[in-house]
Formats: sequence, structure tokens, C-alpha cells
Amino acid sequence: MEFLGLLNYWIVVVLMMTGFYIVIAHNNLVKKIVGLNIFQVSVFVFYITMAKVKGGTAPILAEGIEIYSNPLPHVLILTAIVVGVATTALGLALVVRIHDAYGTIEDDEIEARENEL
Amino acid sequence: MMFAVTAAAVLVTMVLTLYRSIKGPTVYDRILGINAFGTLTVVLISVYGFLSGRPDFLDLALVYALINFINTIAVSKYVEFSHMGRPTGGDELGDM
Amino acid sequence: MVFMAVTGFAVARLRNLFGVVMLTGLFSLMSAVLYVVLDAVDVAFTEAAVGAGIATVLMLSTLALTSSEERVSEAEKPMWALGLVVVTGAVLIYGTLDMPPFGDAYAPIHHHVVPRYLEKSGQEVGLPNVVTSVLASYRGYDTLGEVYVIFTAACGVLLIIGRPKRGRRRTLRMLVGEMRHGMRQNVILRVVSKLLIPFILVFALYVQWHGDFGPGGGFQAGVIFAAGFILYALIFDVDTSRMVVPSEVTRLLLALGVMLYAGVGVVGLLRGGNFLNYSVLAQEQAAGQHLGILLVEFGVGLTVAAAMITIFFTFARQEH
Amino acid sequence: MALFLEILSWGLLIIGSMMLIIGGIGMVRLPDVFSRMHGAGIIDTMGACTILLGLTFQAGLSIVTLKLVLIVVFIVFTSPTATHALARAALHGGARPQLGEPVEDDPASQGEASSKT
Repeated sequence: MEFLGLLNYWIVVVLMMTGFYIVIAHNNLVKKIVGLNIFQVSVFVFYITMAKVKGGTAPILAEGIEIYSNPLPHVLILTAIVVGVATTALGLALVVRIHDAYGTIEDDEIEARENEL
Repeated sequence: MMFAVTAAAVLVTMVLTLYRSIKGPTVYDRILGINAFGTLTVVLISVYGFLSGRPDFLDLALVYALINFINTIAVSKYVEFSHMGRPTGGDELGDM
Repeated sequence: MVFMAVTGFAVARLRNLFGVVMLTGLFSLMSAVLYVVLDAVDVAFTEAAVGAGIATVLMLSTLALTSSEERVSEAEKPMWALGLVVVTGAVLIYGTLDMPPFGDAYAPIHHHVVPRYLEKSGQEVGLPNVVTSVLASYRGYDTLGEVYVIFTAACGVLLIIGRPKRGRRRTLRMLVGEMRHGMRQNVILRVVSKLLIPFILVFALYVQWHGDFGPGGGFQAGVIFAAGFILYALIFDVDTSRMVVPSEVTRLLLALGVMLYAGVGVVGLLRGGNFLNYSVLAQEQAAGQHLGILLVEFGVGLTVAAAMITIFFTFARQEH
Repeated sequence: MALFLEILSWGLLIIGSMMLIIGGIGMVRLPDVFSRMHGAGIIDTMGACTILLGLTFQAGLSIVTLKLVLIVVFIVFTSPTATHALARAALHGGARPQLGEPVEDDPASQGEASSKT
């Protein structure tokens, strides 16, 4: 039972590490942004997991329901998702700009291009 | 408990489509898989609403039906007109 | 959950960025199902609209502007990266051993202010959806900050790639011409989209005003509203849809939404309350709260919709 | 009447589930994109719509029913359109339906034959 209780957290950790690995090990900038997204989602899942109360339902008040899950993390994550997509858009815009300037979106090629100049 | 059986069937089908969209040799297979997966998500959310006894949340499924459509159209458009539709090596996943 | 892990690995392995982007869409679908199962209906709503729709479309347009294939790197960098990742993961898992078990009602997170929200918000704010009342009323400052972030991000995108550049590769320009003729000629798509778009917009409005009672609210409605216009721009072309919503209008709305939010707060100040205290807006407390939340959510919706439309069109305009 | 509705909805749910699984198997086993679309079509229209109809009979007459019917209408409209767009894209992009006798059993080996990245 103890084991099952923590399984969710472990999967969150695995996801987070997957995202982390993509960010540090890949050179492609778009791929890095995807990695960041995965990392982000894992954090979201972590918050939502903490908010769940066993036997509770969604925090929308209704007749005859006593236990609700915790609404506070939901609020935080709700705004975080939209902000996340806004920042992703900003990052992608930077990628497009970099592609304009250097003609490539591979990290090491950009570095090589920089050293040439 | 009828709902539970249906939900289980949806989950099984999800696994099948997921297999297709991860493995799928061409880009089109992936799109197809993801489209089907989206529809399954719609069904799963509706069924889960009934399963948990609060079927008020069908707005969510409705949003999915819409977004899924937009997504597929966008992907098909970009694939169709940017010649990125080459088959991708499905075997890159083989060494996992 | 296991699904998600598998997809994550697949994303890590796949070289073709197209496949990666699509798997990201799949990933967000799965996470949204997970949110539903974990009772976070509002969050799932947002993720549905944002993650599966807008983010994918944005990434696709970036790919159309750059290259779609990841170059295979021959360096042995992944080894140390893998090591680092494994070590960090092990440390984090060691940390989770002290976490309260899943679904425990006595975990510390459920103690501080949350019971008050759940018990009192019904009387104080008078709305059934606790998430909305916490979002717009109790935590109004946070949300105002988030809206500013979105506003800033849209401005940033406009600044970075706002003006279409000369001398883009010619192949791309030809492609766009082809694209313009291609989708327009497709009768089935055109007719179905024309049928659907009004429903999408009406549904967005429903989500906007119904957010007090069920899942929904300004953030979700804004994104859905933007999705309607994005569909239009995908089927017809960007210039046609720019005629429907000129860039001046979206920019104006972008600022107007933020101003509406902050303005409600200032009105609260003028009527003798604290900043963003809606109770003073009307005679009764609950009515004032309700009015304030409606206005604030409307501001949020305006900003989000305008920001998403601006960002998408900025990306799409680059192709010209 | 209530019993009749109950039986009807259960029947629809069972039929829908079976259709889903059949379609899923089709998606995995069929040889190329165009035939896999049949599998996807079964999932989308037969499976999903039947299940949603079954749920409609469960819900009784309320706003829930209305929403379910709306979802069904949306799926009926969008899914064939999306599939159509996809098929067009696939034809444009150079995928050709595999004609004639099926050559072998392995479904995954078809598309890779033409060009590997």
C-alpha cells in the first residue's frame, strides 16, 4: 500500500528527468523547448497529485457532497499552464529569430558560427 | 459497472492507437493515431464523468472534440504543404 | 501515468521533429485525462485548450519556418548527461519517500487556508466553483500577475519577430503560395469549418460566462476563442483572417483586458476597499464579489484571446 | 420504459466498446495508412458515437443530454473531415495505397520501404 501511495510521485520524477535529459543532452533548440514542456507538465502533475483527496470530487460545490479536492493547487496550475504556453511562444519566437540570424537551430553549430566571426 | 467495462475497452483501444502513433512508420500514421486518440479521450472523459457520478463536466469533452479537429487540420496542412511527409524511421525506437 | 512515461521516452528518442511535436500533443491529451481523474476539472479544461491545440500549432509553425529534422549529433555528450539525470532522479525519489501517501486527507497541504476556502467561499463569494472564486477573488493579485506575464509575452513575441523579414528563402514563399491555393480549394474543409466556427465562438462565450458555476473561465474561454480564429486562418489564409481581426484590434484588446482587470481593482480602491476587493462594488457582499469576478474574468479572457491570436498571426505572417 | 432504456443503453455501450476494440486492432494490424483509416473511422464514428448515444440514454433529459448530443454531432462532423484532410495530405505527400495481394504479415514494414531518414 505504501508503495502504491508513492507511485505517482515516482512517475512524476521519471517524467521530469526525461524532460531534463532532453534539455541538456540535445542540441536542437526546438527539441529543448519540447523538453522544457515535458518538465513543466511533470511539475503540474505533481501539484495536482498533491491536491487529490481520496474519496473527494472536483471542487465545485454541490448538494450532498462533503469531500472536495484541494482547489488551491488547481488555481496555481491553471494559470501556470496558460503562462507556460505564452513563454513557450516567446521561446519559439527566439528560435525563429536565431534561425534567421544563423541559419541553423542546432546549438553547437551556432557556437561554431559564433567563433568564426 | 457497465461504465467500468466501457472505460476498460476505451483504455485498451488507447493502448492500440498509442502503439500506432509511436511506432507508425509514416507521419500520416502518427496523425491518424493521434486523431483517434483524441476521440478516445473524448469518450473516456464522458464515461468517467458517469463513472464518478458527476456528469456535469461534459464541457471538457466538447472542448476536446473541437481542439482535436483543429489540431488534425493544422498538422495535415503543415505536412501537406511543406513536404515533410517523408516516412520517418520507425526503428529509431527499436533500441529502447 | 505509465502511458505518459512511454510517450516521454518516445519523444526523447525520436529524431524527426514533426513526430516529436505530434507526440507532445498526445502527451498533453494524456495529462489532461490524468487531471480529470485527479479531480482537477478546470486544469484539464485549460490543458485541453492550450496544450493540445495552441502549443502544437505554434510549434508546427516554428518548424515550418526552420528545419524539421534534428541533426544526429555524434558527440558522446549524452553519457554524462544520462549520469547526471540518473543521479538527480535518484535524489528526488529519495525525497519522495517522506511525502504523504497519495490521496491522504491529512497531508499538510490540505490544512492552512484551504478548509476556509471550501467552507466559506459559498457564502462569501456565492459561487459554486471554488476554483473560480479562489482564482479571481482570494488570489486576485496572483492572477493579475499572470495576466501581465501573458501580456508581456505577447509583446515580446511582437518585438522579436513582429515585422516580416525580407530575404527569406524563396522556397518558403513558393510554399506559401501553394498553401494558399491548396486549402482554399478544398470544399469539404471550407464548408465544415464555416459551419463549425460560429459554434466554437458561441461555446467560448458560454465557457466565459459559465465559469462561475462549472469548469471554465477567462483563461479557457480566451484560448478557445483564439482557437476559432486560428482555425479560420488555417483554412483560409492569414491575410483574409487579418481582415476579420486587424492587428490594431487585437493589440488594443490585449491592453484593454489587462486594463479592465486592474481597473476593477482601482474602482475597488476608490470605493473605499482594498485593491481588488470586490465586496465594495455593490450593496451586498456576494453581489459585489460576483460582479467583480465576472468583470475580471472578462478582462482575463480578452487578454488571453488577444495574446494567442497575436502570437499565432505573428508566427504565420513570418511565412510571407 | 425505464427498463427498456436501460437495456438499450447497455446494449449500445457494449456494441460501442466492441467496435472500439475492433477499430484499435485494425489500426495496428492493417498494412498502410489508407487502410488504417478504416480502423480509425470505426473508432471515431461507430465506437465513439455509439458509446455516447448509450450514455445519452443513461442521462435522462437534462443539459447533460444536450451536451452529449452536441458532442456526437461534433464528432460526426469533424472526424470524417479530418480524415479527409489527412488522406489528401497523404496523397499529396507521396504515400500511395498498397494495391493488389497483401504480401506479408508484418504491418510495420510497409512505409519504411521507400526511404529512410
